[in-house]
Amino acid sequence: MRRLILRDLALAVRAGGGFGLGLSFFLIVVVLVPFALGPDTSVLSGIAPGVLWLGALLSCLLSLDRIFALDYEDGTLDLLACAPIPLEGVVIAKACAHWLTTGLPLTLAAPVLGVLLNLPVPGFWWLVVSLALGTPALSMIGAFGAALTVGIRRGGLLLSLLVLPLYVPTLIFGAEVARRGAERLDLGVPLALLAGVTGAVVALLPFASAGALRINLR
Amino acid sequence: MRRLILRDLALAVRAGGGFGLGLSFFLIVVVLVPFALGPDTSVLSGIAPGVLWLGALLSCLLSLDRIFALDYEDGTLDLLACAPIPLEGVVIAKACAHWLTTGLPLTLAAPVLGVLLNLPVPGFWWLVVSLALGTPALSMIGAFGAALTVGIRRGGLLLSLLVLPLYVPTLIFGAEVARRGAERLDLGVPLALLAGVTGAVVALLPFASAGALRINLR
Amino acid sequence: MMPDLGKYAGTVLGAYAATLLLLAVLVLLTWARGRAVRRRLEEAEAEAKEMRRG
Amino acid sequence: MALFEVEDLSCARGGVPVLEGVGFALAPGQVLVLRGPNGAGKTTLLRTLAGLQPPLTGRILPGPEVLAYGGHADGVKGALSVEENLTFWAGVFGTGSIAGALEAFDLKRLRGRAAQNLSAGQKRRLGLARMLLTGRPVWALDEPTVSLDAASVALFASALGRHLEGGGAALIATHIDLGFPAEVLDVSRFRAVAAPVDGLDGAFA
Amino acid sequence: MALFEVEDLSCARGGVPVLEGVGFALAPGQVLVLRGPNGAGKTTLLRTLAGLQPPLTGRILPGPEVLAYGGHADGVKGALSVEENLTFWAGVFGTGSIAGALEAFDLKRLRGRAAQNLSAGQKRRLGLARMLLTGRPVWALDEPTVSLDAASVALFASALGRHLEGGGAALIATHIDLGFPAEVLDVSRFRAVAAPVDGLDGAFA
Amino acid sequence: MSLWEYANPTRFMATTRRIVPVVAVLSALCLAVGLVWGFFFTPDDYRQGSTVKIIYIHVPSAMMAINAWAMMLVASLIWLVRRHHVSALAARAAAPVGAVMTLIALITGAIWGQPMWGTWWAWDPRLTSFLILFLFYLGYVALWSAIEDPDIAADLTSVLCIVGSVFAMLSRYAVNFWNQGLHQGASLSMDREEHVADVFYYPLLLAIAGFVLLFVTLVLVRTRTEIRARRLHALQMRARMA
Ligand code: HEM
Ligand SMILES: Nc1ncnc2c1ncn2[C@@H]1O[C@H](COP(=O)(O)OP(=O)(O)OP(=O)(O)O)[C@@H](O)[C@H]1O
Ligand SMILES: Nc1ncnc2c1ncn2[C@@H]1O[C@H](COP(=O)(O)OP(=O)(O)OP(=O)(O)O)[C@@H](O)[C@H]1O
Ligand SMILES: [Mg+2]
Ligand SMILES: [Mg+2]
Repeated sequence: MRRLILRDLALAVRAGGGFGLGLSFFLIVVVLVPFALGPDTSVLSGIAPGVLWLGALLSCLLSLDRIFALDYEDGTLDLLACAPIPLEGVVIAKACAHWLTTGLPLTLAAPVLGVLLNLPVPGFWWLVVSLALGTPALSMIGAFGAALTVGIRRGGLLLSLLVLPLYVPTLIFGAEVARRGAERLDLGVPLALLAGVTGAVVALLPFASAGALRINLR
Repeated sequence: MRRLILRDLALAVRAGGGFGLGLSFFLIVVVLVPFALGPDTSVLSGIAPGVLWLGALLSCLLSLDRIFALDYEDGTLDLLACAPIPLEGVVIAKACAHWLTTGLPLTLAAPVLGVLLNLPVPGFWWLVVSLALGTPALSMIGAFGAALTVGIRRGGLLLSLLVLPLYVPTLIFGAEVARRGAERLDLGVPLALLAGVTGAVVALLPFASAGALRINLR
Repeated sequence: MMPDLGKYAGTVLGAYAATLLLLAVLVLLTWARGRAVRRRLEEAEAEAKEMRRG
Repeated sequence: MALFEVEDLSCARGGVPVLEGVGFALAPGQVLVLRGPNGAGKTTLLRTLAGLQPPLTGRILPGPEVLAYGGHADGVKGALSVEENLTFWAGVFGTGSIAGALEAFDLKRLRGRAAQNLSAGQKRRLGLARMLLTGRPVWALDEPTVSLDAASVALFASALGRHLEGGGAALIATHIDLGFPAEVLDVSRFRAVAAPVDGLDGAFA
Repeated sequence: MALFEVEDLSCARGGVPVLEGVGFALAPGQVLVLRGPNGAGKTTLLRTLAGLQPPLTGRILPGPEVLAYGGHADGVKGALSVEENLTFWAGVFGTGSIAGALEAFDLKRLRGRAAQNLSAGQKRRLGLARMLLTGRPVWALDEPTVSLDAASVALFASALGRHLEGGGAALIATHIDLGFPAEVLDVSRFRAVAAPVDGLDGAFA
Repeated sequence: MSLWEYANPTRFMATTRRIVPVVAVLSALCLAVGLVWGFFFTPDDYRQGSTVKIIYIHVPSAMMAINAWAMMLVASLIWLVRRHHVSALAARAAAPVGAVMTLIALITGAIWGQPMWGTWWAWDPRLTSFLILFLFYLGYVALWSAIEDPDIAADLTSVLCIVGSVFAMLSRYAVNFWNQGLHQGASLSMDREEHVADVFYYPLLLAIAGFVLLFVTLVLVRTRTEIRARRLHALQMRARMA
């Protein structure tokens, strides 16, 4: 599993599909928002936490189809399924690699982009915390969606359609934490719920995803 | 060319990748926005035009990689390049088919989703007008990006990255028209600019796209 | 016959019309697909029988 | 009088010259078979002749517009039926009816079947039937008989025969025996000399 | 004593039974060549044996975990070097060094080359070298010699020979001659009778 | 005789051939009587005026929207555990019907909201969670139609249905939580304790029965179609192999 993560990281770095693209997409979405909504800073700073969360979620979404599809197309997934490691492990490793190449950079970059949107200062810390807690769930749910659609050619749009409704709880709690953080409100409950959702997702979805993969490899 | 458009429409309908998915994605993005920004209707109605424009742009973006990639993979693009129709015509037909399956349904669906975001009533009409004027440019620019990235495996993310900056002028003018329309302000200038951008894009980009295709087919 | 719907006539009638329209579309689509599939299946059965004989 | 003529052609693939000094002429009714080991450059040559990539040097007369190219991939849309696929191409090339093409490759029975439900050989037949709809005199085919069984190869041979009788010509790249006699051009003869990369300019040759 | 045994196996592809009643046993040192026309079900059988799809009926002894599967696709990552590709698989299967595999398929000179810059034959050699790293006794190979030239086929034959001498066995699906004698199993013998789909239940068989 | 025998396609077809007309007629009857009664012969509510008549379509469709998903969940579980093809196909058949029911509930609710709340749409937890349910329906239907192999499609959609159900519940709580802190006027929330008077109650019951029977009819007919389509697919595959 460690090997699989390392290999995926190496592939992401070499192929240039990893860090850079997701981050740039995040940057562009955040930059586009003022163009779409108008440059009024007071409006922007009010919605900044939500916009950053949405942007992170969308850039996460766009890289999901790479999780399994490339390995499926070149036959690696078949070979991994025959290898002496459980498919659940493969799923976890893949989701982990996806998080390291997408969720983690997004989390680290979010405060910088927060400046662009006039995010109130106390919000920075909680934005990072909420993203750090929430993005693993995004990667894991995404891996589940990718496992469901791995056999479908150009299934990217379908994948988004399946995954986005599943993102709702994470998004609500995550954005709530970030928003309350920015407004210095009490945020213990949503933080606990966010952590709970992430924990449950990471604990249970690998099994469903491995099942979906097995079905798709038939 | 008419044949090519008809064929692409037939393919979109049969393969189920056309109308439905783009529209659903649009719906989901619009639904996710309040989750991220909070349910306060007065805030939402203020940013509704911009959000709808962004949502339309993103759902357009997600279907771009289908414009040429499927035809490239199964060799049809090679054959079309040898056929007695100019490659510029192929590009226009493809962009046209993309608009018919994406831009047009989005334009028609936008007012319905406007209801969800409490878009002020006078905004409905101008939202539709601005989308009707702007989405052809989105499809054409998207076809250009798709032509640039057609040879790249899973080039979806790169494509988004290339295309998004090109979308900025259209987005600015389009969202401005929709916003001013919603607020009953004067909108002659942005409307003229939006039409100008679309006209210029539709007139000039087919040549650039055909050039990019020729290079990619080598 | 028509009850007096007061100032909400548009609302109520709109709701009923939309519902009946959607239900009608659903029933029609169900029926049409059922018919199409049944016809295609009959064709396929005939073809299969012919193949077995010939 | 040659229907199609190539003089001193060189072509490159991925930036590296692959073939040099290729020259031949095709008379009406002539078939030329291109041979050579894997990677010799047959596909590259055919794509250059079809106008899909520019030659490095040399001349192609009268030009790519007399050529009908059929590559490794068939350009068949799985979601469309056999008939719809052929009608589309007939429309693009402005040649009328598809009945002859259906007939020639025994696709009549399959005309309503979605192309994705065809077996590999049937799909290949569909790809070859497309050649008849181009109405062009010179066929340039890359491995046309791959995955065809003997009966289908015979169908192809007779379709090709009629095309030649009608004054056409053909250029066929293949590793396997086509089942009929034809002139052979060994592509490896024209292999580009891997010129030593001299100085910095050499890298941009 | 059989290393690997299959009894009365049937397997399906895309919901349709393809093979029925397949049975054979592999002793250590034995090679069994699967033959049969296109679409006979060789790939389906190998995938079933490798545990990638469940059999409809029948038993596979001792189970998929003694099998090393090498399919049509090589599972090679173009962006990684030859050495990195092999090291990854050696790690997954927990078998130590890759030196032997590099040696056996003459990949030493290519070890630092990115796999996407390999020719088709070299890439195939890389895929076969992976088999040595699985450390499993039974190799199940699908068309291993496709796109290999004569010298590489000989390399494969000798690697296979050493594997057999070490008490291994192999199951090879191929259309072409492997260049060494081996027992043949004609898969088309087991072709599932296209049971007429009788009544509605038949549709779900 | 075990209930599972009806999972045999032939038996299912034979039984439902007789049942479908009966259920169809019954549902038409209940719907007609319930809706006509409700529409023509009930008084206006003192607060809501004539808009109260919308209740006869709004509430039944809202109930069916949820019940259809529950039925799909049960059918998916049966398929995954016992591999009865009919139940997988029944789940597939129910999805579009459920989606339309959800849509009807949403549309009638929105139309109703305009005079009652002064807005077509508010991000009220109940409305929001219905919107999310609609999204789940869309995804489920899209996944079914994207996969060619029918067994694989049945397996994958069943997995999606189960995981989706869990997430749908989770979303419900999330949405409830999300809107809690907001000063939403009390008039906006639907008071569950508010009793419906008897005059409205009986026609409502009839309408509900009508919607249930309509759902059953449609699902049975669509399941029959799916079974036939499945046989058609099998015949075509055999023909392709032969
Ligand atoms: C799009 C908007 C709406 C949606 C999705 C929606 C959804 C629902 C749901 C799920 C139920 C529960 C049905 C059940 O299981 O008993 C319900 C009941 C009901 N709704 Fe709505 N509703 C909407 C708008 C409205 C509006 C605007 C009104 C009127 C002011 C309204 C009035 C009622 C009433 C009176 C009930 C019955 C309450 C009961 O008996 O428990 N709804 N609606
Ligand atoms: N995309 C590419 N980039 C760089 N080199 C390439 C590329 N594609 C092919 N080549 C190289 O160009 C040369 C010619 O390839 P070509 O496909 O023309 O050979 P071919 O004779 O058609 O072979 P085959 O018999 O396998 O079809 C080969 O040596 C190959 O390695
Ligand atoms: N995805 C699929 N869906 C339905 N049927 C399939 C699918 N893939 C293959 N088949 C059918 O299953 C049968 C067995 O295919 P299989 O790939 O096992 O044949 P094979 O013996 O390996 O052929 P080849 O020599 O071409 O490799 C064929 O008749 C084929 O048409
Ligand atoms: Mg070639
Ligand atoms: Mg095979």
